[in-house]
Amino acid sequence: MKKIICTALLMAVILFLAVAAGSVEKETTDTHSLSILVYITGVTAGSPPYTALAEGATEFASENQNVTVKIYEAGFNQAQWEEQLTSLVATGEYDLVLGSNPSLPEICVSIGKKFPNQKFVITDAFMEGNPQIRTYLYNQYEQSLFLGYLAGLVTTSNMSHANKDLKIGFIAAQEYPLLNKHMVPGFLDGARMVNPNIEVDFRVIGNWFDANKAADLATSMKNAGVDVFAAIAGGASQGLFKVAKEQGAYIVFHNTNEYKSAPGYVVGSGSMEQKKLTKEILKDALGGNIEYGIASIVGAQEGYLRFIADDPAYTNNLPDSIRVKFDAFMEDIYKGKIAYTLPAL
Amino acid sequence: MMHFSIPILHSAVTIMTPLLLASMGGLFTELSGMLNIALEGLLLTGAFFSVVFTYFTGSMIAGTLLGIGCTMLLSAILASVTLNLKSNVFITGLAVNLFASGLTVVLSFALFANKGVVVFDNIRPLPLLGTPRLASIPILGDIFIGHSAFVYLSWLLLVICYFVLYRTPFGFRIRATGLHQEALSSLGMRPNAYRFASFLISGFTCGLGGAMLTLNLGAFVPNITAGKGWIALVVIFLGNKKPFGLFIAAFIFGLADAFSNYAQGALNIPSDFILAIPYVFTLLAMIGSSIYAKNKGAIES
Amino acid sequence: MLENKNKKVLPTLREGAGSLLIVLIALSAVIALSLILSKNPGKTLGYFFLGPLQSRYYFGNMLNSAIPLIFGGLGVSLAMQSGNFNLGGEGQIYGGALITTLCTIYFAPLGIVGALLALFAGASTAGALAGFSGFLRMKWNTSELITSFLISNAVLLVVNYLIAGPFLDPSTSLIATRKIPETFRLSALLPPSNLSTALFFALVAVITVHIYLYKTKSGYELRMTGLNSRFAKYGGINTKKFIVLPMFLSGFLYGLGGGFAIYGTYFASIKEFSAGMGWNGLAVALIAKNKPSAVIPAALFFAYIEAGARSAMLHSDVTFEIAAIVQSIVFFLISSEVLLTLFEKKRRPA
Amino acid sequence: MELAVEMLNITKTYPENNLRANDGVDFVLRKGEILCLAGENGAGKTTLMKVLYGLEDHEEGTIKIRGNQENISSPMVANRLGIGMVHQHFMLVEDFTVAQNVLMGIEPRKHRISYDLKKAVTLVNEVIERHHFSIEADMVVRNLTVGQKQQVEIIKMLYRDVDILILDEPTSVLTEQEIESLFSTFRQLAKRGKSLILITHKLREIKAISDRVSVMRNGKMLGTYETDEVDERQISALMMGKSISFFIEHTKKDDESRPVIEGRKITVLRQGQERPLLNGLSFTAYSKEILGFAGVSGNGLGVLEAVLGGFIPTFDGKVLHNGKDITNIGTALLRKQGLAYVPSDRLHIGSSLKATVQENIIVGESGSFKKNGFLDQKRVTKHTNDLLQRYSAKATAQMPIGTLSGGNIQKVILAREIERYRDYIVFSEPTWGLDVASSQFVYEQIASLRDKGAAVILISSNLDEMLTIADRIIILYRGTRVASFSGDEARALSKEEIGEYMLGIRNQGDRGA
Repeated sequence: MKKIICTALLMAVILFLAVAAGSVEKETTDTHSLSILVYITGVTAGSPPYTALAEGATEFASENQNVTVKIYEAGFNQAQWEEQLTSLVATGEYDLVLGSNPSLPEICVSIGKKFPNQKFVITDAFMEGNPQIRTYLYNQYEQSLFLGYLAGLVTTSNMSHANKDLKIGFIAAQEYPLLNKHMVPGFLDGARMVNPNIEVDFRVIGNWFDANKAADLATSMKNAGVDVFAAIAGGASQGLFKVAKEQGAYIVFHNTNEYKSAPGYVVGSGSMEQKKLTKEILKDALGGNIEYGIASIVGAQEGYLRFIADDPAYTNNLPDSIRVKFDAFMEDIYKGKIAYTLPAL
Repeated sequence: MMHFSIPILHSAVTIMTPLLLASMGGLFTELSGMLNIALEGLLLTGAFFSVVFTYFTGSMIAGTLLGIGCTMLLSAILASVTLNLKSNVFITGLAVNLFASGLTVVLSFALFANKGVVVFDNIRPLPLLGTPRLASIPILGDIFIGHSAFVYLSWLLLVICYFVLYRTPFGFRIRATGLHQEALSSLGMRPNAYRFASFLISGFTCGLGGAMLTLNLGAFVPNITAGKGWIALVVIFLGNKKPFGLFIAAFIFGLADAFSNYAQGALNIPSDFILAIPYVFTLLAMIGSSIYAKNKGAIES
Repeated sequence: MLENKNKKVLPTLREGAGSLLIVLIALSAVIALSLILSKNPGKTLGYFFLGPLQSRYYFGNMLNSAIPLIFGGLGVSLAMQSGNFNLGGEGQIYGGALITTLCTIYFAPLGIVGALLALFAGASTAGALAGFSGFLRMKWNTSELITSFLISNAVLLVVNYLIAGPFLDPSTSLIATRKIPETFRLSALLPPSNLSTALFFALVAVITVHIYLYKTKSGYELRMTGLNSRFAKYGGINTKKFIVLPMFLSGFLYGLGGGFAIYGTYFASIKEFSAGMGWNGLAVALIAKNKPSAVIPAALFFAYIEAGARSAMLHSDVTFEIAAIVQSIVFFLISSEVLLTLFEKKRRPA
Repeated sequence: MELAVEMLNITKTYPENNLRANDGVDFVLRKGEILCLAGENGAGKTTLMKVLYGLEDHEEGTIKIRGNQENISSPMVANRLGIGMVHQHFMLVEDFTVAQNVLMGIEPRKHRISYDLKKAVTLVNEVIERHHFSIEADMVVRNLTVGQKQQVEIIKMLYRDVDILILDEPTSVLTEQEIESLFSTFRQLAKRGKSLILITHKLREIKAISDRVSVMRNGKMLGTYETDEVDERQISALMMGKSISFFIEHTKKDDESRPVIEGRKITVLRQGQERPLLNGLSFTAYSKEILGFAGVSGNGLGVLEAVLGGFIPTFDGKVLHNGKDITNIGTALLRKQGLAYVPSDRLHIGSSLKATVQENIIVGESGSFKKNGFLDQKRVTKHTNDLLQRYSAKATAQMPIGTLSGGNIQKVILAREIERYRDYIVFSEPTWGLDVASSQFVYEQIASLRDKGAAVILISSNLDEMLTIADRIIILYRGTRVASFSGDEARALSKEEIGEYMLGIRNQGDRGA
């Protein structure tokens, strides 16, 4: 009985405090400056697109005095994102929320209903028609396509760790629509432009952190004849680097320069120009030039996806014959000369 | 058959090693009468500190030893809270798991300003051991030769573990602690001293097992243990609380995991189902062994 | 009578003092961590302690995050009172929530009956998962602690597959099932926070479990089985039933927790939305020492620490994981008899 | 005369119940003597000895060993001073061998670290042979009889070369023959200069073995006497403050007696062992009769109890209740069919120590306290208080039963079981550990049940108890029925003769019951 009374009292006190505190609303910030929230749907470390997003925003803020940036790492639990972002938006401290994740626009729609003045710019996502949201979708099919083409060249080559099996590998932390519908098919399509008989061995770790499992998977795939790998695996990618270094296998990496992670084995790195895009977005935002409600797809032609060919590792790791073919292919990609149909998401 | 089963078996040996190490320490606590569910947290602690100290000292051996030291320190805290403050070992065990998962991230944030992956470039890969002559033994050589020192160390420790438990006064007293602690206390020995020692041993083997997980990669990833401590607990039960039972149980799990890794490439089944194989397989093994035990056991109540 | 009352009050006071000490130690841990880790400890601390109470929004969310903890805490308490361990809360919440979501969509034409059926179906599925562990223990004495954990791990993966595969809502880029119809969503209590009327259902669940355990024959038999199963068997209680039933009810409550999370907060089964809820429910039950009435303050305390850490992370420069450290310290202390007996010199022999 | 132990003005208070277990006790043990420390349950004997052995601390008083004042803070210290104690409950690891148990803590080593298991067996066998014990060092304790386990406990102390040996109720589970051989061991030990303290409340044993007897009551030492100079009546009077002897009237089975419980060729097997635990046991328990099952523990009494209680299944044979087959239907159904049963293990089976008294009272009967589907707490409390009063148990309904004394716990169990009895009731070791007054109370209850028409099955290894109240006695040896007597026949025999049946030396053949 005593306990119940105590509990009731405690709850009453907390309720009172809450109501009292809730009545003091925050005042809105000055409109001449720009306050940005970079909402990371995960953690920056080990995730190059997020790192680039955060760096781009911080650099922009250091270049412009009246811009402030708060980086918020939300962790991997999707279900908590909406709640967290709502609470951040609820502070009213941010003029603009910047994020990068396919599922963010949806969350922003429902948050936007509660806070109609809040603006969102989301990259790596696609949504049209919401007056609070501007999206940019990276053409990941395209990046996978050219990385796949390179993988195809390598697996059919006589490089020291390449074998006769027409097999390339793709290790993913978890399955999600963009991965299943753009990246893996793009990777395969690219490889088949080299040799239509190439197969992709696609395997899933189950989480973003079990690097040892990734290593075991990579070993198993190598035993199954895979000689070139791609990975979208977050921190668990470390396992793939280890296997490549120890057992000899090639890696083409998405989105970021990873030549140094397994020197001699990472034969190609794509680059997602997230930092560039971020700075451009913020420049527009500061100038008030963002058109909300619009969605664009950005790729190699627009300059937001790139293959990192200027790293010495690229030149050192690949024989001339392959580089000549691939450079020509990339030339066509940049010019938009390679024909493909973008699969629906 | 051979062409794919040998790599699976080879990989099973690697996968089972951290499980075997953690379960050996857990066996000591279990036999001393304490259910040690903190294995997961201890493994994680060992994983973090080993790689961090290897980075700072530049020596893998020094780093591993310091990492083991930190893990033993945590297990000593666990033991003293549990034994001296008479806390429920289940709660304190969960507390250690929670503490380890928080501490590793908080420290990596404080030390490296990074709470994701910490890659240590100066850490070389673990050397793989084995002489060509041994490796050339058909089948067995392919499966058991060419692993890192941790694997062979775990086998050596398993033999030591058996020897300590069944061939030394210390082992007899640890087992007596779990079986009938008054038998010790009435002769003037302190059962809690033996429990404390068991916790320290848990800390030692988990520190070593954790070190294997990160030194293997030269990097720390939060939550890199991915439930291995819990599986180690399952291994203890599945291994019927016998040292060599642990070996078989850990191998069963390693095999199931290695098979699931293989099966993802070979079978056209959704990956989630295949990832569930080790759990389902272990569950079936648990049920099987308990049916066996029940049929074997005395009717007497 | 008066003497009797004194006897009851004194231990309560002592226990209260013990709890106060634990809270004080936990608070000093927060202060210490902030001083070490934060460049601006004052600000960090301010947000840690007052953040959750700062606005209706934060406060509502804190209460909301306590709801699944209450259900989970009740579930674990029930199992533990009967002498069983349920380590499978993670899978049970997740599985229960998925079944509830799917059934709600499927039964939508039935109206409120459909909603009740869906909740029941989801909770029963979760109950069956836990009950199966109980069955294994009853039949072959397989450790339910281990099997419930293993089953849960397998179920998590299967549910992941179902959400991302056959039941994926193609119209959204979230990895989630379709949302339940608007009419079935519980109304919000403290908008814009996530708090919904699910809170009342949680309170009803606490009262129901309390009454069941302490005021009914079945609850009495369950507790007797847990306190001493040989005695219970000797007394003519069907102890086998009280291996399976409490595990089932435990899973059932976890499943209800999942169901109400869908009805009140998420409206769809989002991939891995329930990660951590099962473990936290277990933690709450342990703090509450398996007493249903104590589950509420325990869940609130747990939710408060998490909300505080989140608030400190949002507004200051510490990471969220300090919550885990503080919670673990509370854990370390909560069950130590010594703290309770600091205030009573004389101790009973074990 | 040389003194082995002097304890002066020892005072020890248990804080939890503020009980002064020892109140200014003086105690002296001479070298080479056998001294019985006598007193009823709760007189403070065991506490005094635990103080001497370092298991309990004490607030006041001094202890001198062989004339030197010592601070005995732990059993380790006591061992070093040559004091050993054999506890009433065995402190043995069942899975270990005799040698491993005996040498716990002082194991012989090989190469300094490993346990020399062979040498351990040799060392312990030497001691066993020297003292003519009937066990071997490499036997696993689990497979030993109670008497043999007792020997292991004593060997443990002898090996440690103690010269002051404390034994807490050493004979409580032994047969006459085993007691006799134990006593001859004691005499030999005393002859070699060892000093022995026997805690006991059995008058006959005091007379048989001791040189002197110290009597305690209510935490106080009443005095120490040369055994030759006092008779049993005097000791008894000192122990109890008043003289009590059991008096139970025996009635002849009359024509109205009818069979209630029948056992037909009950056989219980243990897997992996050839010898059955119960071997074709047949019996009939009639109404208005107390049917006793006697035997040395380990010979099937416990198994019979478990079969009647529904805890273990039979392999073969039948149990009938009023002609209806109730074989292997399980405890819950047996309870429904009318089983009332006071188990031997009252702390682990007969009661739930953490539960309240009233929760203990209503077990199995909770269904009859329902109101609107809920338990009617008020009625439960009232019923409990009623019973507590009628059975004069010192307790309240709401307190955990674990806080009660052993006698009061047994009263609560008796109250519950007698209250629910319909036509038969099973008592197993009903007075184990109880003092004389409580035992008398139990016997009266049993007799009055019999007089009301109950079929009473009494399972007991206490031969005195059997002879006091049983109307008919069946003796079990190795799970087989070896003899049966009417109560009068049995009382006409000497205890030694009955003991020979219990030890399997004599066998009546099957005479039918």
